[in-house]
Amino acid sequence: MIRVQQEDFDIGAEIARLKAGRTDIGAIVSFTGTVRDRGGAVTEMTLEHYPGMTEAELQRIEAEACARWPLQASLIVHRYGALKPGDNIVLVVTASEHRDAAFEAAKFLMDYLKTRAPFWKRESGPGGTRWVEAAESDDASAAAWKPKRAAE
Amino acid sequence: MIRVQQEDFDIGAEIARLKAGRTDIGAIVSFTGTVRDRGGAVTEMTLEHYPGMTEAELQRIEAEACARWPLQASLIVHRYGALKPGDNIVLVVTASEHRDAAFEAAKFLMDYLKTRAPFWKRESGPGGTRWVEAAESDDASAAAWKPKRAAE
Amino acid sequence: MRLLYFAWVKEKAGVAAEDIEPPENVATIAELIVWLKTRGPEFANAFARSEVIRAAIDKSHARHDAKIKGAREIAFFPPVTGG
Amino acid sequence: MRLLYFAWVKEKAGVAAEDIEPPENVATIAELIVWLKTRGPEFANAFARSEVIRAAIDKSHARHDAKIKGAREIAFFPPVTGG
Repeated sequence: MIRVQQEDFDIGAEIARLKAGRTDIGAIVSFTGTVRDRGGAVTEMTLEHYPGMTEAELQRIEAEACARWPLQASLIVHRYGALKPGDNIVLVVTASEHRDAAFEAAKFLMDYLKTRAPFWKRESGPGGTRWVEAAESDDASAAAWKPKRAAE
Repeated sequence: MIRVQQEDFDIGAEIARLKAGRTDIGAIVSFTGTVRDRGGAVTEMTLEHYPGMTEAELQRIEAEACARWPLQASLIVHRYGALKPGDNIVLVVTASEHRDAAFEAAKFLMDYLKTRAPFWKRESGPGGTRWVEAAESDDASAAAWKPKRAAE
Repeated sequence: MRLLYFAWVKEKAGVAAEDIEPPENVATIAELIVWLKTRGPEFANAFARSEVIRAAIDKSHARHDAKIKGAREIAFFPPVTGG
Repeated sequence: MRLLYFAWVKEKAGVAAEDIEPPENVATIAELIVWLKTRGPEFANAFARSEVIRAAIDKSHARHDAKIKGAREIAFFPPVTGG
């Protein structure tokens, strides 16, 4: 399941909902991305996105993870709008019988989301306002999954 | 921080406590291990442990993770006693500025915990009661981290 | 054909969305960018480093050599930075 | 010297904890296991597959060739299965 929303999410409630009444799950991994103030350099972060494409892209990324790993449940929640340091940005949850699938799928979802989901961060602070630049390391992380995909 | 306890834990509350008031954290990974019923084969699981050594070993494992990755916070909670399918067994949480460190440290903590923390699972079901056998894959997962350790 | 602009591409171009009809000989995303740059200094500036501009056709990522024929919505934006 | 047994080692040996004084010539975990097996059929059974038995000296994992001199507490147990 995927959700794009302005409001905050409750990690515990999301995980609880995902495993409610289930006795077949053995491993649940969650990733939460939060706004860093970088030692005071950031006082506000605004997330712009491309409504419609964002949802479509997150669904494609989730479907790709489900095709690669035996997931029993998965969730992506991504916020947009104005955020403060410490605020939640993104939540990814994966559930599987075994921990390796849950860990790998969660990392994959984040790596792909970072390079494919149409979000753009703008940071404000004492030094002014700037658009965050994409990290080359994110491209490398996403590309590292490619060989597996081709091998399938 | 490590805790060994009979009672359940609240994943959301644990993560919230760990990041309370902090604006330097960028990534939080949690792993939750839960009791699987394996299609009805398991109706109860009892976790025995070695009081004293369990706490010491979990602290050693956590210290090792903190020495390997730049973690801003970490938590291991492990339950013992009688559990039912669907119940939580273990919680690992790692926080770092960047996601790779948080993901890797969480996986490391689980891999090491699985092969070093003195817990033993006994499963009961329609087929009787048996001690769970250690998985060779767990030894392999833990051993896979060794080269890094030696290189340091 | 609807064009959308996001993040600093939008800020530099000074427009978020518009309906346009490019000339017949504009067949790909790359050619569309070349044509857009002729529309004024804001567009020339927004697309100056065209190699870093990402595009989507009908809400799917598209390469610069992708054909635009039949596209209803084309979006231009910087490399994404979510997550 | 206090000995502790856990999981199926405890069940087979029929004892959870005991204080013992092994002979002087018992210097390592491996030698302690050999000596324990002579103490009766329950111990012979519990330590039959001695290669799978894990040990800890004073709450730290110890190999079978570890010296036991000075140890206050030695524990025997199957490979761990927590997590």
